[in-house]
Formats: sequence, C-alpha cells, structure tokens
Amino acid sequence: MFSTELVAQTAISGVMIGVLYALMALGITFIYSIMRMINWAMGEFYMIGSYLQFMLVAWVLGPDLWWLAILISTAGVFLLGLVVQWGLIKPIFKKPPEMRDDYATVVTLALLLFLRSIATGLAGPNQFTPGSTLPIMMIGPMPMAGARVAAFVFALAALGIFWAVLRYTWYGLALRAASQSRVGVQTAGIDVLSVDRVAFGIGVALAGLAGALLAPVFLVFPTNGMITTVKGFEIVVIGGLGSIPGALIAGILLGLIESFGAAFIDSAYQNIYGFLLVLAILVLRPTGLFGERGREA
Amino acid sequence: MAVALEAIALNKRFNNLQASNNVSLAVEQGEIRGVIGPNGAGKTTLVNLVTGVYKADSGDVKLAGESIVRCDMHEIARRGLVRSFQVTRLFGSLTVAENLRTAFLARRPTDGGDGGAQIDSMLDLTKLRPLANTQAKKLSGGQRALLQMGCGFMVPGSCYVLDEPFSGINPVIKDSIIEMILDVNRRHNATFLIVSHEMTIIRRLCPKVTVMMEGKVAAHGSLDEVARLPEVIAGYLGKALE
Amino acid sequence: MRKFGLLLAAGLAAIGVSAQAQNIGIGLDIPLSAPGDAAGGQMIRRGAEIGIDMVNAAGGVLGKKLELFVTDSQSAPAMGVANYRRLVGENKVVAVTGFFHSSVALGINEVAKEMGVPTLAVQASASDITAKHYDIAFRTHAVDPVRVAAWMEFIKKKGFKKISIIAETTDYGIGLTDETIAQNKSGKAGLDIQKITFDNKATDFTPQLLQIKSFKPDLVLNIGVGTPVDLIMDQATTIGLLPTTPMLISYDAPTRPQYWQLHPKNGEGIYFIAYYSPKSPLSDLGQAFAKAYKEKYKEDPVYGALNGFGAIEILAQGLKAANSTDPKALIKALESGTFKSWPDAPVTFPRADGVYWHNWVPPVLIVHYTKPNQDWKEADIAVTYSKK
Amino acid sequence: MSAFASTGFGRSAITILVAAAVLLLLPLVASSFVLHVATIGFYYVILAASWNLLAGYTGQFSLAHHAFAAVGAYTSGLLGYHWGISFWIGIPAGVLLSAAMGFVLGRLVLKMRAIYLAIATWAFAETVHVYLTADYQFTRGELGLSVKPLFGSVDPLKYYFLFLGLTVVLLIGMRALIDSPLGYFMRAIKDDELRAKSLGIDTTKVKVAIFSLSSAIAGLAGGFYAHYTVLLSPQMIDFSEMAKIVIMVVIGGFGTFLGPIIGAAPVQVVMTYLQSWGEWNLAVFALIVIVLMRFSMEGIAAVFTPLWRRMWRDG
Repeated sequence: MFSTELVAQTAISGVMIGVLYALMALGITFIYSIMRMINWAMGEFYMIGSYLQFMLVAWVLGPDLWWLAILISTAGVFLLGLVVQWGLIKPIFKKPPEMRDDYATVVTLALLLFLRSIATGLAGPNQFTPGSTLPIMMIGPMPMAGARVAAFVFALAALGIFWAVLRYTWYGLALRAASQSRVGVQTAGIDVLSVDRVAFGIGVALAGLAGALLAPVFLVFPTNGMITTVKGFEIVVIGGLGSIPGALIAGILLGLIESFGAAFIDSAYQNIYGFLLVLAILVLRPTGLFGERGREA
Repeated sequence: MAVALEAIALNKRFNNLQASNNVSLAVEQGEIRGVIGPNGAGKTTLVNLVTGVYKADSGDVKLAGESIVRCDMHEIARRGLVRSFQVTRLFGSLTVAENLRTAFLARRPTDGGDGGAQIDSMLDLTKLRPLANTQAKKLSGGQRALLQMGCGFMVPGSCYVLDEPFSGINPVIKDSIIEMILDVNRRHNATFLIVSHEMTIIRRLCPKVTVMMEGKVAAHGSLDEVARLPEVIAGYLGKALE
Repeated sequence: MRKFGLLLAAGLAAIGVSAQAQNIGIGLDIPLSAPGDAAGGQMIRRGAEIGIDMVNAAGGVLGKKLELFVTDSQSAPAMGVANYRRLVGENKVVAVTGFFHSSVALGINEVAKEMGVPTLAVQASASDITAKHYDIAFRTHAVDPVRVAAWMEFIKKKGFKKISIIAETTDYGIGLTDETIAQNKSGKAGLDIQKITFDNKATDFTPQLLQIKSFKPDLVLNIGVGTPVDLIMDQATTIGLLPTTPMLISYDAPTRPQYWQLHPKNGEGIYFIAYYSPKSPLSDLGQAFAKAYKEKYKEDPVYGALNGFGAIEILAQGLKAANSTDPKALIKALESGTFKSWPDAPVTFPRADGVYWHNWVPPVLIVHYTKPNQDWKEADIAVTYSKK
Repeated sequence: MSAFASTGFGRSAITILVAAAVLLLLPLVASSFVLHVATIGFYYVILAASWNLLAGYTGQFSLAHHAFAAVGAYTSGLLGYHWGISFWIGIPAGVLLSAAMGFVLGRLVLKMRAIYLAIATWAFAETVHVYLTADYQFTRGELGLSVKPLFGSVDPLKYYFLFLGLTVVLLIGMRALIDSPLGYFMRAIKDDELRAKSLGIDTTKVKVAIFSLSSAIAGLAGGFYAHYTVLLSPQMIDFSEMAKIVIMVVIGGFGTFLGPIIGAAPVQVVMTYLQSWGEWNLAVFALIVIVLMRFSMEGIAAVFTPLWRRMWRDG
C-alpha cells in the first residue's frame, strides 16, 4: 500500500493541485491588501470564468484555440470586475470606515447568492465541459490530464507575471503603495478609487483565470467555484494575507496535506485536514506563515 | 519622598531600530515631570513601554515600588497608572457621557456607584455638558482632547502618563487641561509624566524635565539647567527654543 | 411600536388566508437550487407537469382538475418540512410527491405522520423512508438491497473477484457500500472488497483513485451522486484506471442528456444502474407519456421524469378509487388497490415487511454503453433484476 | 431625568412586552403554516440578536454562529437518539457544550484582526460541518438525525408560544446586558480595543465571555429548534445559513439593539414566500439585499430610530 510509486504520485498530484489553488488565494489576498476587504463572491467569478471558457471553446473558437479562450475569458472577468467594483464596491468606500468591513461582507455575500442563482436559472443545473484535445502526459511516474498540466503551467506563468508587474512597473508601485497606506497614495496624487477598481478587476480576473483553466478538469456548473474558494481562504490564512510567496507555498502545502491525508489516513476526511491546518496555524502564528505582524498603537 | 514611577534600564528594539536604549528614570510621588526631545527620540516608545502597550526586551518598570513590566495594559491601568494618547483615542460611536461612563466603569472603585455624580461634575469641568449626548466622533479636536483627559480623571489614579496632551488644540482648551492637571495634582498628590513639545507649558508645569535623544536619556534637570547643556542644545533645544 | 406589532399580525394573518382552491392540489417537493441536485429535481418536475396535463385532458379526477404546487427543498430537511406544512396548510394538497434527497423525505415523513397527508417518494432511496412503517409513507423507487442484489448478480455473471468501491460519505454512498459488504457475506460470494470513501464536496479524487489503481480491482463501483460521478470517471481515465478496468455507476446519471457531452472519449464501456430502458416494455400510459415528453422537450424521457409522471398517475387513480380527497381514504385506496404506471407491470403498495412496506420497486437494469456516443436507448442491458 | 440614566432598558423592555402581548394573539387569526414560519422566525431572531452581541457590539465578526446552534441541536439530538436521554438534560448539555466550545474558539481567535477572525471561525464551522457529515455512524450524516418532538407533537401552536417566550426572555436579557457595564465594555472594545485596555478594561475576559455567552444562546436556540424540526441535518451548518444571519442583522441595523429583531422577520418571510420563484428565489432575494445595501446602508433600524425617539418624547 505504501509503495514508493504511490508516494511519489501522491506528492506530484498534491503539488499540481496546490499551485492551482494558490491562484485563487492570490486573488483574495490581492484584493484584501489593496482594499482591506474580503470578497466572498470570489468563487462566483471563478464560475463565470469557467462558463466563459466553455462558451468560447464550444461555440466560438473550437477546442484547439483553448489558450486564446483562456485569455479572453480572463479579460471578460476582469471587465466584469470593473463593473461590479464601480456599481457595488465603490459606494462602500464613501461611507465611514468603521462600517466598511461589514457592508462589504454583506454585499459580496449577496452577490454570491445572486450570481449563483442567475447561473442556475440561465444555464440550468447541468454540468458542461469545454473539452480538451491535449493528450495525457507523464509527469515522472504520474499520468496527468493534458488540461491539468496546461493549467499548472499557465498558473505558474500568471503568478510570475503578476509578481513581475507588481515588482517592476510603475503601476505595480502604485498598487504596492496603496497596500501600504491608502491615505499616503492619495496625497501622492494617485486616485485611490481608480487603483481600487483595477485591483478588484485583477483580483477577480485571477479567479476567472483559475475557472477558465480548470473548466475542463473540474467541469462547469453553477456551484463549481465553491470548493476552490474554500481552498483559497484556507491558503490565505496559512500563507498570510498579502503575501505572494506565502500564497504559493501555502497552496502547495495544502495540496500535499490533502493528497497525503486522503491517500494514507482516511479519504473521507480529506476536506478536514486543511481546516485543521488552518486552525493550527492561526493558534501558532495568528498572521499566517508569511503575514506581516502589525505594530499596535 | 517616595518614588511613584520608575523605569529601569528599558530596552526595546524594532527590527533595526533601537527605539529604547537603556532608559532609566524615576518620578517622585506628586511630581509633574516633563519629557522632551526631538521627534524619534523614543518618547512615545517610553510611554508605551511604561504602560504595557509594548513588552520591553529587557529592563523593569515599577509603580509605587512594585514591578509592572509583566502586567497587561489593563492591569497597569487598574493599579492606577493612567495614560493618554498622542493621537486622541476615544470610543467614537459612544456619546460623550458614555465615554465618561465607560472610563468610570473600567476602573470603578470598590465603593462603586454608577458614576452618575462623577460624570456630572466632569461634564461641568470639561464644559462638555451641551455635547453630553453627542457621539465622540463628531467632536472637534480640542473637545476630543478634553474628553480624553476627562476620561482619565474619572477615577482618580496615582500616576498619569500623558503623551503630547497639548498638540494641535487652541489656547483656551490648553488652559483648561493645564487647570485639570494642576487640580488633580494638588488634590490627590498625583504624579504626572508629560511628553510635550510645548516649552512654555512644560516650563509652567514641570520643575524637572528629562531629555531624550536617539532612544537614550540625555539629561535630567530643570528646563533651564538642561537648556544649558551643549549636547542638548546641539541635538535639540538649540532649534526648538528659538 | 404597538401599531407596528398590529400591522405585523394583520399582515401575517392576511398571508395565512389563501383562496379556497377549486382544484385538487398535489404537492411536488424537489430540489431546484443548490446545494440540492437541481438537475434531478428538474426531471421529476417535467414528468409530473406532463402527468397533470394528461390527467386533466382526460377529464380530471372526481369532476375536478388536478393542480400541481411545486416547492424547492434545496436538499435541506428543514426547508422540506416547511414546504410540506405550507403545501398542506395553505395549498390544501391531498398528497405530496417528488423527493430526491432521502434526508428531506425522512424529515417530511416525521411531520407528515402527524399531519396525515400522504407522501409518495419517487427517487429517494434510504431504507428508513418506508422501513419505519408510517401510514403516510409511500415510495416507487429501488431501495438499496435491490440495487445491490442487481450488481451482485452482475458481478457473479462476469466472474469478478476484486471489487473497489469509491463511495461518498452520505447515507447513500455508505448505505450501498455496507449493503454490498453484507450481501457479499450473506451470499458467500467471496469477493475481495476495497472500500474508499470521499467527501461529496471534493473535486480532486486522484489520491483515492491512485489507491484503487494499486489494488488492481476487476471492477470499480462508482457510488457518487452528481458532479463527483463525472470527475471520478475523468480522473480515473487520466491515471489509466479507465478504460482497462470496468466501472459501474450506481444510478442512471449516464442517461442524462449531458453525458456524452461530458465524456466523449471515456463514456464508452461504462456500466450503470438504470430503472428504465426503451428496450423494457412500457404500458400504454407510459407510451403516451413518452410521446408527449418527446414533443415537448425534443429528447427521450429518463427515469426521473417517468417516475414523476407515474406518481401523478398513481395518485390520480388512487383518488378515483377512494372516491374522496380525504387523506385517510386515499391512503386506504393506495394500500388496497392495483395501479397502472409507466412500466408494463402492476403497481401495488402492500403493508409488506421491512423496507418493502408501501414500496413498489421498479425492475433494476444494469446497462452497458458499448459504443461512443451511443444513445442510451440502444445500450446493452447486461442484467435485468426484479425483486422476487 | 439625566440623559445617561439607563432608561433605554425600560423603554425596550416595555416595547418588547407590548409586542409580545400582540403576538400572543396571532394564533387567533393565523394558519398553522404562518405559525410555523413565525416560530422559525423567532429562532432566527434569537440567532441574529445573539450574533449581533458578538459582531455588532463587540466587533468580533464570527462566521461560526450557525455552527454553535448546530452544536446545541445535535448534542440534545444525539443524547436522545443514542441513549434516550430527555431534552431536560439534552438542551442544557447542548448549551454547556456550545458555551465551552465558544470559550475555546473565543480564546483561539482572541488576538486576530477582523479578517483572520472571520476566516478562522468559518474554518471552525466548516470543520464541524464536515465532521457531522463524515462521522455518519454516530451523527447519521446527511441522512439526518431523528429527534423527538418536545411536546410529543409537531403542531406549531405550542412551539410558537415557547419560542415567543424564549425570544422575549432572551431579548430582555440581552438588552439588560447591553446596558450593564459589560455592555459598555463591549462597545468600547469594538470602537478601540487599545483604548479600552488603557482604561483598565480586561478586554480578553470581555471578548471571551461574550463569545461564550452568544454561543450558549445559539446553542439554546438550536436545542429547542432540534426538538421542533425533529430531523437534524448537516445543512444546519451550510454557509448560506450564516449568510442569512449576517444579512438579517445588517439589513435590520448592525450593532443596534432593534436591528436583528426587525431584520430577521422580513428576511424570513421574504425567503419563505419567494419559494414560488423556484430556482430564481435566491436571485430575487439577493437583489433585494444588494439594492437595500446600495441605497441605505444603515439598515431598517435607521428608519425606525427617529420614529422611536419621537414616540417616547411625545408620550
């Protein structure tokens, strides 16, 4: 039962899935670091990304142009993010600060219910798949669906580009500055609300990208964003809010723990292992593995 | 005279900054001590170390001879060491009266009561009675400073640590606050440690000052004495007193 | 504030008084939104709606028309119970049918046994629904022992020895798994069974499937419901478990229209449990329904739709036999009568032993897709099992 | 009468009792289904009001409140199911267990900033959810746990009075708490925890006490709920339940005493009657919430507050 091959396969499968989870976490943590709010409807943007991917591949572009479809789907979710931020999130920031958290939470919770029901109402409860023409590949001793390998590569690339943009561009500088001090950015002559808009767009686009990438792997249906959101939040806590390397490392850690827990302890409790890790981390390091420790007073 | 508040060789480091470097000082019962020094000299760090906001890396703090360095903030407050904050902190969504009541209830003396009488007299003293039912976040800066000070005086403490109590408020309110400090000092023989940049007020209130520079205590003495020290002039006063 | 209270009371009272219906109401409680299996609920609803139309077109019942009141249980028992109370209290229905999720049916029956309006479960399979022997509880669906008996016969026929079960940690998954293990023991089948469970919210089953692969089974029993069924198929294909190892799906998910869209490459070779195939004979009622369904939805009816339709027919015939809309009379008529539904076999609800109380079990088929993109009507029937 | 004397308590108590007296008459005119909806509505009023103590007054935005209700419900349910223990012991046991778990969770999340606290409590709730589902042999999993009805019957009339009484007692109790020193400390902590500490408030103690107390109240409500709904399922800890509680409180008015009371009723009624929209019901509901939030963020309580003031001033 404990063959080396099985251990190696379990490890590879854990790492691959972990990187994909990390993409979701990155979106959550990014929006939080700029806007200091949690977007509970993140999974619904994942869901929209996956539906866009399905529609583009099945009806417009065909399965060979899946990569183009991914770019368009991500862009589509980005635009939707801009609209949502403009219509729903921005008004919150004109309110006194002590109310923002609570109202942002309620509005995004309502948005979650709304988008999910709309999807069920419009597309029906059935699953879809955009399909994939990529062949099964061998990663070491582990056979992998081509779509999953592609998603893994895309996710790594997206993480890299995201990091580079944040690190080396002027806009990245503005975003980082905004994450340090919203007031500071404003006095430097940057419109913090427009920074917000773009940040929200990018954050949900990361979720949309995850949805588009995973559409052929985990299928397309109204509640498909739920489990990825759950993983995303777990990773955010484990890795520390606001930390990009934290999201990546915690993602891989979570993937590994779930894989090994399911394979070698009891698969029925697969989803509990992550939660236990979250609770343990919060007790031992309340700001996550890579989170900043705030100075009080 | 007995020593009311004593800091002994306090050290505190933030990453690469030695914010507090072997800081020692002793304030006697009933004394009003000023703490002066340039920005970044470690004055607020000292206040935070003494009142338990930060835990010192090493050193000790004694209140009436007992060590409080391991105590939580609220325990320190209950032992009678009351502080104010440089950036005025109030409970914004509570009304003026509720702020005073909370302050009273938090350190309610054993012979208790609901604090009604104390709140009444504090409203008079601070002249905030017309605003008693106004939320604290709607007050002006001066009113906020007054209220913060009033909260501190709701239950008489033995020792007060005030961080920049006069910054950015108009002269009339400054005078009210000075009156309150002197009144409490006289009536309860309360001890004060006041961090301030306002040399005229320091001169009026504090027979003795402590000068801090770069995280260290640079000198103790009367304002006139320390003002003559060359290192103090070079590092700080030379500019400030002009 | 006083005024507000009075207004509230008046408002609630106004809601409570509903118009006296001239029609005979029948309640249909099904999952229509997440986290329930809305696809399953939809199918039942389609069948029931056509059933109502057909009964009314044929002159209705007791001189009145039937009216369907649909409620959404989402899969939450509390919601289902509220729906039942409302259907009975406000819509004055004479019976409530539907039920996809067993927990909802069980919750409703606890309240129904007191309120007295009978329930007819069409696609909820937990034993307790009928095994509790409540007067009001009826069912027209295959229960666990019958389903398991069907695949035990299939396994014997094929000569399989090593069986891997991958089951969700719900009453459904665990119930079927335990029943399989029990029948293996009692029937001395001598199978080597590997049991692997999963949380039905999981999406990545690779770790579980890797374990199964290393067990090298002759057959994989896929006991999930909804999306996990498809994800297990896809991920099993990736790691090379499919198509070399046969897989049996525990219900008729592959007859749903999206099956071949989801599994164009790995859908071939799958075995699955079904309760209906056009190759099995339909009654005249069933044929009329199939025709109406095809006209309306441009596809063939699946079991859920047929059973939803059947439930309406059975209730209509029961009402006629009882010659009354009184729930007690209806229960009595259902217990004693013989009814006609979609299969070419008589339907009865005797007070039988154990799980077969008030329970008519349709024949169980094990169907085999032998070609890609095969119409499920053309698929092979590997085993037909009827309860003896 | 001085402005800060605690007359708020008296006014609220009188109003609650008057409203309760009116509601006592409801069974004269309402159908049994309306009584059922109202009974479940009271259950949500209790959950919303006790969560508001924690989140609205003390600033601990917990997302585990529904889990504590489930702990109370399942404790009594399991004791009865496996060992035939009566609700007289089962419900208090559930309250104690909820309080104890609230105490432990409250300690764990003590130092966390708002957002971590939300995620940590949510992770706790999900853990309970997965456990109830996965340990099916003990909890009966998704099949549901049968619980004996409290009054031997499930007719809503008696439960309606029971829940009405429970709600009145708990609301008056909570109102008294808010006017007590502890109530001042709670609000102080929400506004500025450091300031509260500097005044001498033992914020750790207050936060943990409120966490345990609100969990215990949820457990109590859950216990009675269990003996009314007679079948418990892990659906009780579905995230949508928590979303419902949050939405009720915020629609009513976050951190106000009246908020959860006037928020729970419309949400419960609207959600029940939107059922006829089938798969669109949640979309309609969510849209109502979004529009409300978009145009009036203070909640319904803000509309009532001026009325409330005028009513008492005029007589």
